[in-house]
Amino acid sequence: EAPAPYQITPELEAAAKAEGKVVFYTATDVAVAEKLAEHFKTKFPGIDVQVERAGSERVFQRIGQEYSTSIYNADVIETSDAVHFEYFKRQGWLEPMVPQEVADKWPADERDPDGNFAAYRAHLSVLAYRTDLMKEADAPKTWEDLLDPRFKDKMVKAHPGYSGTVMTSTFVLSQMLGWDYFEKLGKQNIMQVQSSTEPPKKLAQGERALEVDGNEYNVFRLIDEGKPIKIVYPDEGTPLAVGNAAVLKQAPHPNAAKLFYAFLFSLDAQQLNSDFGGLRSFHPDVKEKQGRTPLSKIKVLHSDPAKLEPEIQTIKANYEKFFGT
Amino acid sequence: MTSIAQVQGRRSSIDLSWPTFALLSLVLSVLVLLPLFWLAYYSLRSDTGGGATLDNFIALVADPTLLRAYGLAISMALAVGILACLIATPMAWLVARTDLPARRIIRMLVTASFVTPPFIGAIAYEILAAPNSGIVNIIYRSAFGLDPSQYLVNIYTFSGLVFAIACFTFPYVFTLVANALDKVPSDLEDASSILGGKSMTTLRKVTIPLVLPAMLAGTLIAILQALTMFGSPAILALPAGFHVITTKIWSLFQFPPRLGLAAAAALPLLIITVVLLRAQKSILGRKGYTVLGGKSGTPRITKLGSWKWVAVAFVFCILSLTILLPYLAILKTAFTGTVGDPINFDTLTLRHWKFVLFEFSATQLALRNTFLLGFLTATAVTAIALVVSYLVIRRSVPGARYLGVLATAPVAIPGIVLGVGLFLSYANPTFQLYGTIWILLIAFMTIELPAGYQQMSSAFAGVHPELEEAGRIMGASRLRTLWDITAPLLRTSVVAAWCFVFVGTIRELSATILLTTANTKLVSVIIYDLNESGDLGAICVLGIILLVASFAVVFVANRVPVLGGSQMNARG
Amino acid sequence: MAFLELDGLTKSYGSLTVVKGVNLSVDKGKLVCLLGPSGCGKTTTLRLVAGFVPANGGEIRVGGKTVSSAHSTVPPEARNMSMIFQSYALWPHMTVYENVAYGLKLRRMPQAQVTELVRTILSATQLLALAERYPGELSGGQQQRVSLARALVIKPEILLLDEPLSNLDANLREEMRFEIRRLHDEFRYTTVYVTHDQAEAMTTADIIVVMNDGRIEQSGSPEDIYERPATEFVARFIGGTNIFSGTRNDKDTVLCQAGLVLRCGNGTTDGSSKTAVSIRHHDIELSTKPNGANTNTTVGTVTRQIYLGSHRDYLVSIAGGEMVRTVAPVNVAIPVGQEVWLHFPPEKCRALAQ
Amino acid sequence: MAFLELDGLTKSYGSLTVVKGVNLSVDKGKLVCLLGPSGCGKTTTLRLVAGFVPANGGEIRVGGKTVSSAHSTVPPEARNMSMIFQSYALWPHMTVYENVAYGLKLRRMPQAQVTELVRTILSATQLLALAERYPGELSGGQQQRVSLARALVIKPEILLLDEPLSNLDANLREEMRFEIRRLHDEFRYTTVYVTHDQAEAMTTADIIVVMNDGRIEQSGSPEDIYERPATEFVARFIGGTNIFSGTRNDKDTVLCQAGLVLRCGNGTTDGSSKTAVSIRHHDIELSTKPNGANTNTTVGTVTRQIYLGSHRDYLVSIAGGEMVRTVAPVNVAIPVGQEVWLHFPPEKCRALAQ
Ligand SMILES: Nc1ncnc2c1ncn2[C@@H]1O[C@H](COP(=O)(O)OP(=O)(O)OP(=O)(O)O)[C@@H](O)[C@H]1O
Ligand SMILES: Nc1ncnc2c1ncn2[C@@H]1O[C@H](COP(=O)(O)OP(=O)(O)OP(=O)(O)O)[C@@H](O)[C@H]1O
Ligand SMILES: [Mg+2]
Ligand SMILES: [Mg+2]
Repeated sequence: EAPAPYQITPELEAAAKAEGKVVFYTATDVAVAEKLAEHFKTKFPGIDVQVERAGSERVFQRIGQEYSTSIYNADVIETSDAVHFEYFKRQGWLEPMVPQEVADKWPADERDPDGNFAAYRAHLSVLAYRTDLMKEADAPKTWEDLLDPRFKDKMVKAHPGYSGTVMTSTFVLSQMLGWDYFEKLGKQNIMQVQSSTEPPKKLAQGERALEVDGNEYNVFRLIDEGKPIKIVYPDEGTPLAVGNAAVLKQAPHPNAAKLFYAFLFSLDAQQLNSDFGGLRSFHPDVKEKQGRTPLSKIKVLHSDPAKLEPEIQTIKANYEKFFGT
Repeated sequence: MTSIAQVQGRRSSIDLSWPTFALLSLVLSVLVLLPLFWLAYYSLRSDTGGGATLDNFIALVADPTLLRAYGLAISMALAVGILACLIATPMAWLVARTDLPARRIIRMLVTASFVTPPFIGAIAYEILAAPNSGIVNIIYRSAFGLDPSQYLVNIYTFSGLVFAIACFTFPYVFTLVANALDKVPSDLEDASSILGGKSMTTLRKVTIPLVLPAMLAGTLIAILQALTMFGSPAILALPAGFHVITTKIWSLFQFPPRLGLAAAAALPLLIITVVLLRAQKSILGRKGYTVLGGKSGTPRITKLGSWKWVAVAFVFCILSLTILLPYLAILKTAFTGTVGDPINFDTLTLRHWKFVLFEFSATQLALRNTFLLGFLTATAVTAIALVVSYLVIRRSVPGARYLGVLATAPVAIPGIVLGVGLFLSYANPTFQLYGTIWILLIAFMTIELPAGYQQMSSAFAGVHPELEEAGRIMGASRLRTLWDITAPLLRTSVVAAWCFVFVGTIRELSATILLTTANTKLVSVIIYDLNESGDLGAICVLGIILLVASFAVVFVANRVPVLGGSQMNARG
Repeated sequence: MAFLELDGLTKSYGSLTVVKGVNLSVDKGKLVCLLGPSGCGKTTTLRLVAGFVPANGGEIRVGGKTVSSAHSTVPPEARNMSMIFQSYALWPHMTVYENVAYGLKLRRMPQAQVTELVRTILSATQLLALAERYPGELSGGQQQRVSLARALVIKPEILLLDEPLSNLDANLREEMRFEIRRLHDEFRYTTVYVTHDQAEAMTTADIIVVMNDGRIEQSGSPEDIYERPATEFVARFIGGTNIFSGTRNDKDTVLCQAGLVLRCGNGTTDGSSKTAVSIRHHDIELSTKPNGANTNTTVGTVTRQIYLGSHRDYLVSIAGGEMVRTVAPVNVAIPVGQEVWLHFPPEKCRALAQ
Repeated sequence: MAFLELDGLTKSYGSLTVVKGVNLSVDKGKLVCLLGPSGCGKTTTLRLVAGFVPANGGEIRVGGKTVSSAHSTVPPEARNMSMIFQSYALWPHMTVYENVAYGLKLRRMPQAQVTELVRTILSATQLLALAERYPGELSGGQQQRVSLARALVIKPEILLLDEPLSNLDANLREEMRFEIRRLHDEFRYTTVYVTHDQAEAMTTADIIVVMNDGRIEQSGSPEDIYERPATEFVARFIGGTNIFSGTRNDKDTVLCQAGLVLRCGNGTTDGSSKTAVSIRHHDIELSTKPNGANTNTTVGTVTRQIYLGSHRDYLVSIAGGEMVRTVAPVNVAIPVGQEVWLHFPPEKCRALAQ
């Protein structure tokens, strides 16, 4: 049963200031995370935010290593892989707490019924292409289109072994389209990168013309910078990755953590995530930027982390079989 | 009797060699044997909980992806070794034994490419030779007006990977062969000429065979480096769609981690290393390579004549590939928006510098950690190597030989294997070292010990024991002699070894990647992290900082007068 | 009582015993030479005395005090000895002055006294002008002298020298031999000198100790060793001798090959019937005419004649194929191939146990 | 006509001229020794002959054909010479057999013939049993023999040796001297031998060439050089001599220090008034009684007497403080401090230009 919701009180702020610091392990793009930290610091001066950014799996691996050796560095954690939080919860590493904003505004299935974690962000794993390297007419419309020979040598893709987002999307797509789809996709000579933040950057560099998956928010940011990139939301649906956040039970700065955790779900932070980070938010008051397709207009493919977890080994094995890594 | 009084008047100091020996044996055993023990232990345990099992080893032979990773790693390593040898040998000969212009500068430049961490080199080559965005390919397409699907070179291939690694491992072969060529005395060659051997015959029959051990040793180092390298394959092999064994072991650490399999997968690397080291011995066999006899002339210099320009072109080409182009690419990327941008006033920006230096919160910590660890490791390893080689070379304690074996053993432990072993040893609750910089210090000390030991012991071999005995019979104790006589004589070697270890430490990635945490970030790891998220500009900025700082440290260490102002000689 | 005593001294490396129960007494102020072929254990004996290696058995006593035994070894730095090494072992990073002063500084002697003592010894060794040079800037002979000065300046009780001249060229070697002897006579340290050069030993030693295979073969004054070698090994090793093997005929005649009969004026007169006879090259009389005697004489052919300035070196092959080396004055020039008569004066023939 | 001729040979390194117009003729089959102090240009001359360094002036002719001149140099591999190096220069990665066979293989000789020739030379040098060893597994003397075998097997027209024995110990050096001479006599190559050891030169050479500072000081047979040195430098360098300086009195008497008058039986009889007189140690007559003569005689005191087995070495200080070294038979044992008379036989005193 979830604990009672809490608000940011002056006492909490004072206690947090006394601790002086909060350590945030995050899988969000480093620039966005650093921006968020800046914002927090202006809002609550005197509290330093140490941002530790790595891919979701690195964050997970690190926390696992640290906790198994009784090292307690992190206060607040966040990854884009929902499976992780099921695991943390099972291990009893999380400190249940519910910020008022979450209790009030969040849909029920986007937060843990026991209050251990809540969906801090969500993003789609999208198809996207360089408009200068590929005509709109030639661009793929569906997942099946990607098997067309004309896309051979042109695609870049992240790896489920290193990216929770891609793990999720591989899971839903394999359920929807079957593994033989990936087998065929594997023959298209795809450039393989690790994190789901990488394919958009490869597009920006012009190294490849089309990304098979990759974070929507990275693409948004590149479009904002003026890069000639366009997103495709395939007819079959676009996989959604939900990124949870939580406070650790052994947090070295418990009050700062509590404060920071509440801040993460504030409208300010969520709006910044959306505006600057291009992330999707479950906060109903967040306004999407002009020109972005609202979530409601997109067919979204949800996945169930509980079902995904036992499949991980199979997915990795199959993936390596078809893509070589 | 006055003389008796004199004898008694002297300080009679305790012989510290036994306690030192015991302490060092303990330290070295912990450094080397403990990780290996845990590696073996975990490899025999099931990942899914439960007791002893051979499943991990069965998986090792049954899992085709592991076998493929091994196959590719071995062929990559061999290819790198051969390529490095083919590039380095002629170049070493040209530099050491011909009247090629600017020979000193070329040697210095090659040393510079030795200081370049291979993963920076790999990233530089991504910038240069990625099939679409690579600068070389862009220039190629625009020069010939080709369409965007055409490219000249593709670094994301097996051969691309081999090339990128060879570019930054050939200095090992080069340095060893060039030094060996320096030492072949002219009269061995003169003896061949006077018996009727033409220049080329002499080169083929006498000179080259005499530097064969150096070639083999260098090639072997290149092979081992390639086999155990993590950074470059992680950057180049994954996009190319294959694993080598190090990246495969790395992937076994991803969620859900499979430690037992990782440990089992690491062991064959160890065995391969040992086999390679043995093979080298048996190839050399009974033949002698150390030159016998008394005073012999200086190396003789071949006049290149009209071949000079061909040689210059060859050397220039190699240096462009290994130094000029990568460094230019890194500089360009550090100062322009994105890789694809052309260079002009609009695209020039200090954005990446601003980001790295002021916005990216990990930078300062990582720089501090990196240099702190570099200093600590270099100092500790040099000190241990100094004392161990003293004990071994001077045979002052029976059994000292085994210390030498222990100090050399880590050569056979690839970085990633050591990373696994150290993680398993020290991440358990007894030590609680994980998450501190001490575990990294231990890792670096273990990795760098063989190089340091090798340098110090060859330096020791050059100090005649009678110099020390003369000190002792005059009335100085063993330690006093080491301090008054031996240490000053070894000064330049000590500095060289220190620099060598320092550079080796700050470029280390393979063990580091498994052992760093938030508070113990190193520059090499944040470069790797940034690469994961594709921030090439920031990487290049960090790369430049790392390089400049390394050069500065090496330069200063060699100029400080008390340390003896000598040139740094890479692995001798 | 002798000042330096080795008593049943034994040293083994693993299963190999290289010093086998050596007994030796050296009186204070004497110079003793250890002479012997390579590998006979000279250096090992010297290093035992210096304390660089521990003994496996026996004792070393200096002035009656045990410094080495199987149980304990006084370290070299506490022995108040000095040593001069074959390689000179000068410290290349110190000047001549610093090299020489090092031992004194270790003794915490006041600066002024150090300077004075060093100056004294440097002038005794004619090195004063070179005091500020580094060893690398000196010639071989000068380096050798620095090494002598360094060893002498600390006024050691015992001075040890391990083939100190073997790195010098012939002229310099001869000069330095006399120099060492002169300095010894001046300072009168008890000295142990290792060499494998007979001439060196003869020139410098009060007592020569001939070693063979870890044992002392004979010890005595240079004249003892040269003129009265006790064994064939010593006779051969000291050089300049011919050895004939034969069987004893009666008390003092030996029957050698091809009818040569040698009456021996000295040497072992008892013992087995197999006997060796030694006679020095320069004791043989060479002439182109027979001298009519029956014993101690033979005929041969000159097979090699070498002019050596002060004398000529002859190789004569005698009946039975044996070769005899002999020297003759420069004016006795006999061409190769000519027949010559050799006379072996009985008083110069020495019978040796075999 | 001489087989090997050096004609005004000159070699400079930068501004330093190290060989200064050397003229030398060597007949076929002769062994000539270049003798001289370190740095006098011996090695450079030899390397000029070998063709390793080009000449700056003059010519080298072999059998009348010019092989080196200021304008052109035939490369070493085309000269059909052999060389033995001070360091032996054996190839450590080849066995003894391979080392020796190398030169023959370069001549594309059939395998069978190579094997046979190598076997022949290896047995001549007593190396047959060691054919499969590597140089690192041989002793110094054996290495030296391999280097000899390797040089001889190709039957060179000219054999060059650069201090071939200087790395060996005294006993081995003496043995190898005779060995080299023996092999020379057997194979009769024209040989140029560089050394700075007088005894070595005396033992091996047909002709000795004494060099000093890039020039030939004197050349001639060993007897010429030893008994009739042309200059003080040669007399001193060959050794075993005393040199007195003085002024010429009349045609053949020289007035030396402290009233010593020496009549010289030979040497330079003309020239400046400052003259040196040389007399060999073993030519001086030593006695404890005055012999009554006025000239060529002096009195002195024994300051050192050393027993050397075959003779005694005396150092006598004469009036004026000069030291005279002389040798006497073993039986002439005069203690240090005693007064002695020295007689310098006029026929042994040689006046030298200074
Ligand atoms: N540290 C050692 N370990 C094993 N054997 C040794 C050691 N030192 C010397 N020996 C052996 O002991 C023997 C005697 O050696 P030592 O050096 O005393 O001979 P030496 O008489 O000085 O000879 P040389 O004239 O060649 O110097 C040799 O056979 C040598 O190989
Ligand atoms: N390559 C060179 N460059 C400059 N000077 C040289 C060179 N080779 C020799 N010399 C000089 O030439 C002089 C004669 O040298 P050389 O080697 O011929 O002497 P050497 O008579 O053989 O002496 P040693 O007995 O020491 O071998 C020396 O002063 C030497 O320093
Ligand atoms: Mg010895
Ligand atoms: Mg020379």
